[in-house]
Amino acid sequence: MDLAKNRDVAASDTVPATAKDSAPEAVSGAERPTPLLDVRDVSVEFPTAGRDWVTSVQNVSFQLMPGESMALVGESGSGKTVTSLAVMGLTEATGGRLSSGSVTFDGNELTGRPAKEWRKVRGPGMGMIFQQPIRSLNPAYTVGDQIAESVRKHLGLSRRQAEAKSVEMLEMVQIPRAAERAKEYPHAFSGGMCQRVMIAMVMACNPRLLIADEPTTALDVTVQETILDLLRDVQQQTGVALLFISHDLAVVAEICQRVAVMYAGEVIESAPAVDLFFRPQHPYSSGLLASIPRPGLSVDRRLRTIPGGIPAPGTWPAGCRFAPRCEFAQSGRCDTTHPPLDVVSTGGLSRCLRADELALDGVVT
Amino acid sequence: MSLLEVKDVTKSFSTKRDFLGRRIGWTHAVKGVSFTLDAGECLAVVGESGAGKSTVGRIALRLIEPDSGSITFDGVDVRAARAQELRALRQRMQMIFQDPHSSLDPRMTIGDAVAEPLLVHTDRSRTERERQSAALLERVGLGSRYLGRYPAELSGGQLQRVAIARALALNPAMIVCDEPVAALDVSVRAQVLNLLRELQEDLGLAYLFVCHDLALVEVIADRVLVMAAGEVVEEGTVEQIFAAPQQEYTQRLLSAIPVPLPRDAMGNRITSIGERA
Amino acid sequence: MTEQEVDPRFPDPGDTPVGEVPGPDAEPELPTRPGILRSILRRRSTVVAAVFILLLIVVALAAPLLAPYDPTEQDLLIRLQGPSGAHWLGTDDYGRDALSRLIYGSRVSLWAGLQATGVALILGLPLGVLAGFYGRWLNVLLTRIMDAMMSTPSLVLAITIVAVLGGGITNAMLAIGLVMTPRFFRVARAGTMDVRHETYIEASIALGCSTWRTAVRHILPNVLPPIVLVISVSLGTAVSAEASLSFLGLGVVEPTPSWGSMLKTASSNMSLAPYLVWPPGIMIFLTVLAFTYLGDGVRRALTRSRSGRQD
Amino acid sequence: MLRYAGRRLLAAIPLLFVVPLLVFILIDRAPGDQAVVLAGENPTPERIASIREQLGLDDPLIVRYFDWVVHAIRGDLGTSLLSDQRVIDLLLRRMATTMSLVLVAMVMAVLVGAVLAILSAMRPGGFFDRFINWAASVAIAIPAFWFGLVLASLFAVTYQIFPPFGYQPMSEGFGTWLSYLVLPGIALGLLPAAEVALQLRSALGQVLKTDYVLNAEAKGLSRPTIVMKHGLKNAAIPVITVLGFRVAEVLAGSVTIEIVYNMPGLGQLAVDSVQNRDIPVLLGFVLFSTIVVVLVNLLVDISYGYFNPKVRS
Repeated sequence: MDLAKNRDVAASDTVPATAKDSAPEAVSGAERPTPLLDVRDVSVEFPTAGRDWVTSVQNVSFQLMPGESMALVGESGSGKTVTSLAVMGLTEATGGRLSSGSVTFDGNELTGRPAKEWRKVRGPGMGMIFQQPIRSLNPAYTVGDQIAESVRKHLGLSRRQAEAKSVEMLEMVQIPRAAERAKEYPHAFSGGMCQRVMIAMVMACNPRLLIADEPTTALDVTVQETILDLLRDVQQQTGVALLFISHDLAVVAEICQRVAVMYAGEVIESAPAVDLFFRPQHPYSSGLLASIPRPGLSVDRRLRTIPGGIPAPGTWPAGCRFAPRCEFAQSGRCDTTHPPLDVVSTGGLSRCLRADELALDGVVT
Repeated sequence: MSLLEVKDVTKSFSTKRDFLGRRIGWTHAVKGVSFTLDAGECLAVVGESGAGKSTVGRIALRLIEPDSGSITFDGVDVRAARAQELRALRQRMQMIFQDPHSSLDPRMTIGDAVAEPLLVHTDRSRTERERQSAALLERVGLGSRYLGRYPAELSGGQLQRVAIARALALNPAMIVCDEPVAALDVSVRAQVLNLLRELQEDLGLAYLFVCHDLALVEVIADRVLVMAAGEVVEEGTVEQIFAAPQQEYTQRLLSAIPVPLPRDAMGNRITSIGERA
Repeated sequence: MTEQEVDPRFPDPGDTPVGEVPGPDAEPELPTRPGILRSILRRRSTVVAAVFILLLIVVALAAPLLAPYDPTEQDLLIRLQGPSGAHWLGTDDYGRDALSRLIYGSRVSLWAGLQATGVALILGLPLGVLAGFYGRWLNVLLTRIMDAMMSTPSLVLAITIVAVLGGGITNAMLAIGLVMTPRFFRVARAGTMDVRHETYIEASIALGCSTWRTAVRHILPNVLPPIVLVISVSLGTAVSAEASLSFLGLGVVEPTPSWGSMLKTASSNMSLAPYLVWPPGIMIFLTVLAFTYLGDGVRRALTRSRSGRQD
Repeated sequence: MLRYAGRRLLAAIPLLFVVPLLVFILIDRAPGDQAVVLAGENPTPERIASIREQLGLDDPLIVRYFDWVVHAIRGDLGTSLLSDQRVIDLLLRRMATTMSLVLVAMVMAVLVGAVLAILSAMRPGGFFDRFINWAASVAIAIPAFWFGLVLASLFAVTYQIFPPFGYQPMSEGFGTWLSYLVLPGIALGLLPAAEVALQLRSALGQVLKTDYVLNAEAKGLSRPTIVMKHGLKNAAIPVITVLGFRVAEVLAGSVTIEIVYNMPGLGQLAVDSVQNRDIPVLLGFVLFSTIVVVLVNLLVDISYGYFNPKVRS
C-alpha cells in the first residue's frame, strides 16, 4: 500500500491532524484500522449528445472509517452526486462509465466485479437515500412492501418476518402508527415522512455505510431539522458510517466530522470540519462559507459573492479550475499549473498553489 | 398611499374531482390575507411549502383569480379590470419566477424574450427593440452577445438575469419575485440577490419577495410577512422579525435555520478553533 | 459589469459575463441554427421515405403517361395470366393489366389519405389546443366526446356511413377522418397541457401577452412536432382503411382501380393467381411505412432545430 | 373499489345510447326516400310500404329512435329486412366466431408484445432492443387483411398446414377450434402486438429512468426483479389505455379478416347488411360493437385501480 498516497485522504478526527504529514510511516498498517470505504482516483465519464464522452469526475480519492461521518460538499456540476453513485456502483445504471480508479469496500475491491457481486453489497453493505424522497418510492407498492422487499432479499426473512421487520423499522424512524402506515402507499406520505421511510428501508438491512445524497434539500427547514436529528440518532444507535452529500455547508456542519469540498469534478479541499470551517485552505471553500446567509451577520445587507459561474464538465479551465473566479489567482501560475491535492500547514489537503501563503477567512462567528 | 394594497383575499383550490369533472373537496390556499406594499419597498413573504406564499404573489398580479377580497395597484382596482385594462396594468407590475430554466420559452432567443414585452405593449420598431434589449442585458450584467442565444445555452444564473432584464423592459413599479434564487447555486445566488438589491436602489422598484428561506430575507427585505397554512402569522420590519419574533411559529422557523458551525463529539457547537483542544 | 471585481491580470475579461466563465463553446457569434430542411435530410431513412413519397405523388399525377394500358380495359382472352414481358405484373380475372391498375390505384390511395387526414387535422388540432389551454369544463366535455369517438370502431362507422350514404370513397374517408380526429385532439391537448404548466407560459401571461399570442407564439410550436408524427401515421392509417373498405367492396366503385379492390380480386382468385396478392399489398405496406418514417424524421428535425439545442 | 367501478360504468353507459342515435341521424339525413332505396331494384309498392312500416319511417326521428331503444332494452332488435330472421338471433349465432377471433388476436398481441418489450428493456440499447424496435415499427405498416391473405396463401394453400377457410366452434374440440383461428388470429394480432411492444418498451424506458428504479438498484435488487416488479406495474398504465382503444380497431379489423378467411362471423353479417341496406341488422351490429367497447373500457378503468393506487382513494 502506498502510504504516501494514503495521506491524500485526511485521516479521521481521532488522528491529530498535525501528526500526519510529519511522519506518515509512524502510522503503521497494524495500528491504523482498515478504512470501511476506500475510493481511489475515481474518474467518471458521461456521453454527450454526440458520440463523445465528457469527464464529470476526475481522480477523486477519499477514505471513510467505520462509523465516521463525512461530507462531500459542492455546487451543481461539481461531481458530488456522480461520485456517490460511483461508490454505490450505480454509474452504469445512470448512463455513465468509470474511466479510472477503484472502490474498495470493507477490504474488498469492488471495481470491475460483476453486477451480481455489487448487488450483494448494495443493501447489507451500503445503502443510499436520495434528494427526492417522494420520487424514490415506487407509487405502486405500499411502503411496507418496499421495506420488506430488501430484507427478504438480503436477510432471507420470510414474508411474515419481513412485514414485522418493516413495521419495526418504521417505528425506529419515529413514524407514528407504524403498523397501519406500513400498509399505505407513498402518495399518502409527506416529503419528510417519505425520507423517514427511505431511511427505514436502507437501515433495515443493517448496512455499514449510509450514503445520503442531499437528503434534506427538497424539504422545509423545520422538517430538515428533524431529519438531521434522525440521521444523527440512527448513526449513534447503529454505528453506521455516513457519507453525506450536500451543497449546503451549514447543513453539513450539523452532522459531519470531516468535509471534502468538490469543485469542477475534483476534490479541492479535505479536512476535519473544524479546520475547514475556521481556517479553510482553499479560496473556494472560504468563498462558500462567506456566501451562507446568516441572520444578524450580513454586513451592510450585502452577501459576499464568488464572481462568475460554475464551469460545466467539458469546459474546465486548464490550470487551477477555480482560477478564473478566484480573487487571489496569479496569472502565469494559477492559470497554467493544475495544482495537486497536497497536504497544507493545517494538516488538511488543499488543491491551491497558494494555500500556505494566504490567510483565508473562515466562518464568521 | 401604498403602491399595492391587498385586502382580505381568500382563495381555495380543489384537488379532487368527481366523475363528471366537477371539483370537490375544497382546501384553502390563502385565507383572509391583507398587506400593503409601498413604492420602492421590499416586502418578503416567507413560509414553508403549502403556506400559500406563492399563491399570494400570483393573486397580486391576478394570475390567479381570488375568491374574494380586493387588490388595488396604484389606485386602480385590479380585480375589476377587464382583460385589456389588466394587460395595461401588467406593464407596471412584473414577475420573476423560481425556475429560470422553464421561465423562458426554449424556442425563443434571449433577445426576442427580453424584447417581447416591448413588442406586446409598445409600437417601437424592431431595431429600437433590439437596441433596448441589448441595453437591458448590459444592465443586468450580461453582454449583448447573448441576444441570439437560446435559453438552453445559458446557465441558471444567467437565465435569471435574462428574466430580470425582461421584467425591467417596461419600467415597472413593482416586481413580484417568486423564489428567484431558490433554484440557483450558493455562489451564484448571492450575485443575483445583490443585483436585485442594486436595481431596487437605482430604479426605486418595489418587490413582493416570495421566499422560503428566512436567512435570505434579511439581506433583501424591508418588511416581512410570515405565512403558515394560508394565513398571515406575523408581520413586521426585518429588525422586528429577526430580533424579536413574537409568534412561536416564527421563532421555530428562525431556530431551524442551520448554523454553519461544526459540532464536537458531544453535539455542542464549536464557535472557534481554540475550543477544539 | 455590476458587482464583479475583474482581476486586471487576467487576459480578456472584457466581455466576460457575470455568472459564467467562458468555456470553449461560448463563442460570441450567433449559434448557427440548423435549417429545418438540412436537419431533416440528415437521416438517411427519412430521405428514403421522402423520395418514395415524392415518387408516389409523381406516379399518381402522371398515371396516364406511365401506365402501359388502360386500367379498366378488359380482355377476357388473357384472364389471370402470370407476369410476362407484355404484362409485367400479370393480368386479373377480367384480363386487365395489373401494373396499370397498380399505378392508377396510387391516385385513390393518396387522395383518400389526404382527405381523411385533412378532416382529422382541421378538427382535432384547434380543439385540442383549446381544450388544453382553456381547461375547465370545456376540457372535460371535449375529452369525453373524443374518448367516445375514439371508442368507435373506425371501420364500423365507415361501413355505416357507406351503408347509409352509398358507396364512393369520399364519404367513407370523411368517416375515417372523423374517427381519427381524437388522435390529433389528444396529442394537441396533451402537448398544450404539458407546456401550459411550464413557467414560461405563465410568464408570458404575466408580462401581458394576449391569449392569442400566448397560444400561437408559445404553445403551438411545442405542439407541432408530435402533430407532424400523428399526421404521417394518420396518412398511413387512412391509406390502409381505404384499402380495407375497397377490399370489402364498400370503397371505390368498380371498375375504378384501387389497391384494396385489387386485393379483393386477388383474394377470390388466390389458388389460380397467387401472384396478384403481392404488388398491391407491398405498395400499401411501403406507403404506410414511408409516411411513418417521414413523419418521424420531420418531428425529430423540428424538435431539434426549434429549441436551439444541437440535440 | 366496487364503487369506483360502478362510477366508471355509469359514465360509460351514455355511449350505448349515443352511438345508435348517430346512426339514426345519419339514416335520416341520407338523400332520397329510405324505403325506396332500401327496397332495392324494381320494388313493389307493397314492399316499399312494408319497409316503411317496419322502420317506422313515417314517424319523426326521435320517435323511431326511442321506439328502437325501448325494444332494444327488451332484447328485441327487430327483424332482418333480408331474411326475416330476428336480428338478435343472427347476432347471437355469429357472435362466438367473432369473439373467438378477437380474443385469440388480443391474447396473442398482449403476450407477444409484452414478452418482446420486457426482453428489450432488460438490456436497453442492445441488439435485441434495437431489432425489436425496428421490426415492430415495420410490422405496424403491414395491412392486416393483406397479411391475412399472404398467410392464407402460404400456409393454407401452398403448404397446407392449417385449414384454409371457415370456422369450427369449440364444441368440435379445442385443437380444431384453435387450428382455424391461428392464421386469422396472427393476421389480426400483428398490429396490436407490435403496438404493445413499442408502447410498453417506451413506457418501461421512462419508468426505468425514475428515481424509484434507481433506488431499487441501490437496494441491490436483481435486474429481472426491477424490470418485472418495479417497472412493469407502472409502465402498464399507458399501455392499457392504448389497449382499450385498440380493441375497437381489432373489432373493426375482424370484419376484413372474416371475409378473407370466409368465417361466418359478425363481420360478414355486417358487410352483407351494408350491401343489402339491411338497416336493422346494421344497427344491431353497431350496438354490439359499442357494448364490447364499453365493456373493455370499463375493464381498463378498473385495472387502473390495481395499477395506480392513487386512483382507488
